[in-house]
Amino acid sequence: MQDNTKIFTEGVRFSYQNKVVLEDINLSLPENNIIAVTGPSGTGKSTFLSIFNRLWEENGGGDCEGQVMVRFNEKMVNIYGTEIPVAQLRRLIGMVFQAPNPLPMTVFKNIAFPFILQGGMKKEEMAEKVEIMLRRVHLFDEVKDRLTSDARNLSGGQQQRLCIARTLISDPEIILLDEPTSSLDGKACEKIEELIRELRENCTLLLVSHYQDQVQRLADQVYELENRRLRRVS
Amino acid sequence: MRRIIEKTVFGVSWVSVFLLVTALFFMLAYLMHRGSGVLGKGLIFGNVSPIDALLLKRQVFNGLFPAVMGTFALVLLAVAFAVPVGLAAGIYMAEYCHGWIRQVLTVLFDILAGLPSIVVGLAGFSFTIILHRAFPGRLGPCLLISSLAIGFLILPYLIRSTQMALESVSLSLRLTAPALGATRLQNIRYVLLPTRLPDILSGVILAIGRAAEDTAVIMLTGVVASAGLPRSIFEQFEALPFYIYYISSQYTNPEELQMGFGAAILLLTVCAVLFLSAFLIEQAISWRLRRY
Amino acid sequence: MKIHSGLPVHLFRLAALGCGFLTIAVFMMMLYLGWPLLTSGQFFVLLSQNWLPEQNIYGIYPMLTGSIAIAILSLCLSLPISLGTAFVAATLAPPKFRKLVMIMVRFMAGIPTVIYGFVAVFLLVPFMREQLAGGSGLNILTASLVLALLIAPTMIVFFVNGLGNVDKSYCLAVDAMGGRPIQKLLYLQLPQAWPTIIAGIIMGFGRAMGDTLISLMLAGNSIAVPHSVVDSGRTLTAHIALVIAADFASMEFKSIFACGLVLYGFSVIVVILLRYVTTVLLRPQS
Amino acid sequence: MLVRNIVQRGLCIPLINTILGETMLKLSKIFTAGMLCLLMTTIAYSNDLDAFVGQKGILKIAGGTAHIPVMKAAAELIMTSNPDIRITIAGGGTGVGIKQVGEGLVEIGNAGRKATDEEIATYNLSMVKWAIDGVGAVVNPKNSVTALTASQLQDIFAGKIVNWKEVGGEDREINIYDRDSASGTREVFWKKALNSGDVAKKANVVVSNGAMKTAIAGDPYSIGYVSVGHIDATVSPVALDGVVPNLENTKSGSYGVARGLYSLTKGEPAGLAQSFLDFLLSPTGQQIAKDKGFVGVK
Repeated sequence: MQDNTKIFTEGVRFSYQNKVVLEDINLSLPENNIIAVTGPSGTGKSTFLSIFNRLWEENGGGDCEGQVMVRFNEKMVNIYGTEIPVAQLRRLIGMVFQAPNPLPMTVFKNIAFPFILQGGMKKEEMAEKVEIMLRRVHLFDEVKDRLTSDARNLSGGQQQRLCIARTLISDPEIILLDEPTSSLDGKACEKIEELIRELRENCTLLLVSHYQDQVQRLADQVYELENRRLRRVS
Repeated sequence: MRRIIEKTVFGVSWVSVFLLVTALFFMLAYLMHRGSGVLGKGLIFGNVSPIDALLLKRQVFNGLFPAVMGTFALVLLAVAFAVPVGLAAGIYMAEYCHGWIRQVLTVLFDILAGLPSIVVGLAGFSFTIILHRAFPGRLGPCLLISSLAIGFLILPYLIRSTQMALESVSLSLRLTAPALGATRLQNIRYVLLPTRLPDILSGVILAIGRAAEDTAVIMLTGVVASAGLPRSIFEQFEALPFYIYYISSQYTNPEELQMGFGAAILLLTVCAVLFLSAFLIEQAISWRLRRY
Repeated sequence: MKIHSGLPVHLFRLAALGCGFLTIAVFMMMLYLGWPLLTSGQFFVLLSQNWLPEQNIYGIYPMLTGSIAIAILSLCLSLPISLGTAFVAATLAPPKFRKLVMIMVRFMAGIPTVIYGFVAVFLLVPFMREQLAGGSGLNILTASLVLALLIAPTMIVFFVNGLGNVDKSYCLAVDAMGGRPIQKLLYLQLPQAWPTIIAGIIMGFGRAMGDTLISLMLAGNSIAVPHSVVDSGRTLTAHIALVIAADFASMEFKSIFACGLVLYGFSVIVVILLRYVTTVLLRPQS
Repeated sequence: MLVRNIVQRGLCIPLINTILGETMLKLSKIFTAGMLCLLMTTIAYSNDLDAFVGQKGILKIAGGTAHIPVMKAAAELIMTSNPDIRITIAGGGTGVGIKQVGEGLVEIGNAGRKATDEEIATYNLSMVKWAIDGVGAVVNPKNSVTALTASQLQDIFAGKIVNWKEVGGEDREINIYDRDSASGTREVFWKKALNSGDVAKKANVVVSNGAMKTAIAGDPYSIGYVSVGHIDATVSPVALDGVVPNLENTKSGSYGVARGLYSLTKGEPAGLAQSFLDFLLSPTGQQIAKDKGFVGVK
């Protein structure tokens, strides 16, 4: 394990309703990299991502064995242990989904939602952070007049950038990206890719994608998921 | 041969629709024909001015005011009892309940939904007897017992509509808030309930309709022919559906019968309005679903 | 699963378990109050005896037959009409009209039972008396006709759901082959939807058995075992409503708990049948 | 109070009725029955209501359906004069009345028969009789049969005579209408007119005097029985052994199928219940009973 290792797994095996979906996952991923996972659809790529923010636990029927460690504050932490509460873990390891999933509330509230969940933050402070985040995802100029309108009225590309902003607002150290561009058109896709590249400055990104060209353009490391196992491609 | 069967089924089907429409039309037309004459403020307030009646300055004896207020109080209390419990149980069923407990509870709620209302009434009545034996002279059939029984009657509808509303939230929306660090409770509070509020609301409205129309339950638990306005939950009360039933068998003169028809139109209107609002809410939901 | 703590969750659980407990408590309460009858081993005798309070015989056999007769007859009357309407509302009619029919059906479901009964007392009963059955006009047929109308919406909604649940791609395939709606209905939708249709029938039967007011107002309430559809009859439900008036300590009064238990047991059977039909029979399709 | 009511409810009708007296009153009952409550208000002797001054609370009444119209009218007068008093009235029949008052569920239980010694002893009941009610067999006005002997009547209800032609009517089957077994009206008719004989099981059961009247009025080949006070143009009374059931014959005692209308309390009546029972026996209360078709006891 090197000093810049952000994510480390050993012997991870995931089964859903007693059927093994992933096994023998051994990874050591460096920080501030974009790590891409490719593979045919339905092979468990999304499941793979959900191991890192424990999101699979929300569905029931799944079971994860093995060790999953993440470096927080210069210390490797077992994310399934008691050291870190799930809620905090999910703020530190953000996730962007395949289809944009704005919550049924205003643009502003959507982005400030993690703060609302934590509570105890002043409205002005929130507004300030929301604006910073919107600028960071290059969305501010497009939506600055529509902060109080329903987020579901934005276009698909805008919605996805909104979702990224919402993830970024809790200063995550890792971002899980589950085919973030697959439901968007070319133009919107380009903007998201550009954004992902910028994010590498402060985050480690795990990108699931089945677009080979996108993977080529973005990734520092590429893995392929095949027969329930991960294989390093480049 | 196949052709003949096809044609017969086709014909019979359309005839059935026609029959149903005719039956409905005859029923409504007959009600309006017999009852429209008494519609007016006199039907509800008798010879007392509405303002005096509403301000409780004078009591209404020859109008439906006590029955209307009785039904109103009954529904309000029943909903106040049942909605919190029904929503809570629905949330529990949809979000927290797993395994054999879920199986057992589902069967129990199905049984509850299928219980004839007279059995619920009988249960309320038995409960009163038991209470009465335990505390002699304190409690008899009354508004409280009736509204508890009615609340019990509408519980399964509330549980089921809440449960179904929550379970119909799409997986991606369901996972959004947890991925941002929300606890299960926060997810329910900020995302699941607000998204599905219209469905839950229309379930509540339909439950209100059920509470307003039921006669068998209150018949055994505290409704009476004459009581005046309800002033305490420990008193007996009048109610519209029971009034209609009572008039149909006990009317002594044509005027009373006319009042019965008036009451029937009134109750039908209340239920129609409830139906319409539930329907409109559902339309709004499906319109929104189409949009997103 | 792991995040179960917190007061609200305890409250949710309390509510759900409380409701479940109450459902059982209702059964227990009736069992307790009807216990003297049950311990004397008379329960099954009660089910087979006549109602002759003057001779201290409190059998509920006539009411049992009355309930079953009225429920079956109303089901027979309602089934063709409900099926037909469901056919129209699911397939045969143009989409706009389908929606209209469904609105009407849902509205009918919202009409208070007492109003069906009230109108029938003044509209159907005289007609029955003067044109059809003679006598008082209060008989099993009258009650069944109105009950048929009452249970129709329940069944139609079930049927339409079942017919509509057939895979859209199959429907498109039939449409593409130039099949007319009636053919699509008979050869594709109906064979696929029959478990739901059975579920709807069970549901309708349950509602018919459980209804109180219609039979109380229209069936005549005689305590004889009915022999023809124009005989007067009394249902278990109406019997409870009529006898609740009597002496609390008497056997007469205790017998209504027997009625309550029978009705409760009947609801349980309906639920079990429904679960069987919807889970076991529907599984291959879905 | 009285003056205000007259002014508020219109002066003319009450005055005319007072002038034209009881015959007119009966006619007007058929034509303007809805106004009945107005009449009652005006004939109230205000001092009969004095007992209620200063009282408050709730009085629950249940039992015989025959009593309800009188109870309602009395309750309206009392509640109008003293809004602090609340009176609720439920039906249910004599059985319910006795049982509920005995169990303490209501303050006053109405019974259409004397409570048995056993009932009185079990519950420590006290009983007030405030009116007499005859129960007469009735048929549809179109029916030509207007008189029956007691044994004919018994045979008809027992199902031994099944056709009207056997008693001199048309060749049509007889439709029997009976009341449910909690009914006090049924009890007195069954005991005194049917001599506690069998009642055919195929009899239709209706739940009240009003329902009985509606049923008989609508069925040309029917026979049933109602309180004589309920007999009007819609049904025709059947003379029993030559005596027509009507108010006069009941009052004089020549028509024997009659019962007292009783109200029961648990123990000696007290408070509101006592005032209420006193009111029923007062001139105003007795007048209400007469207006509703019963024979007063005073």
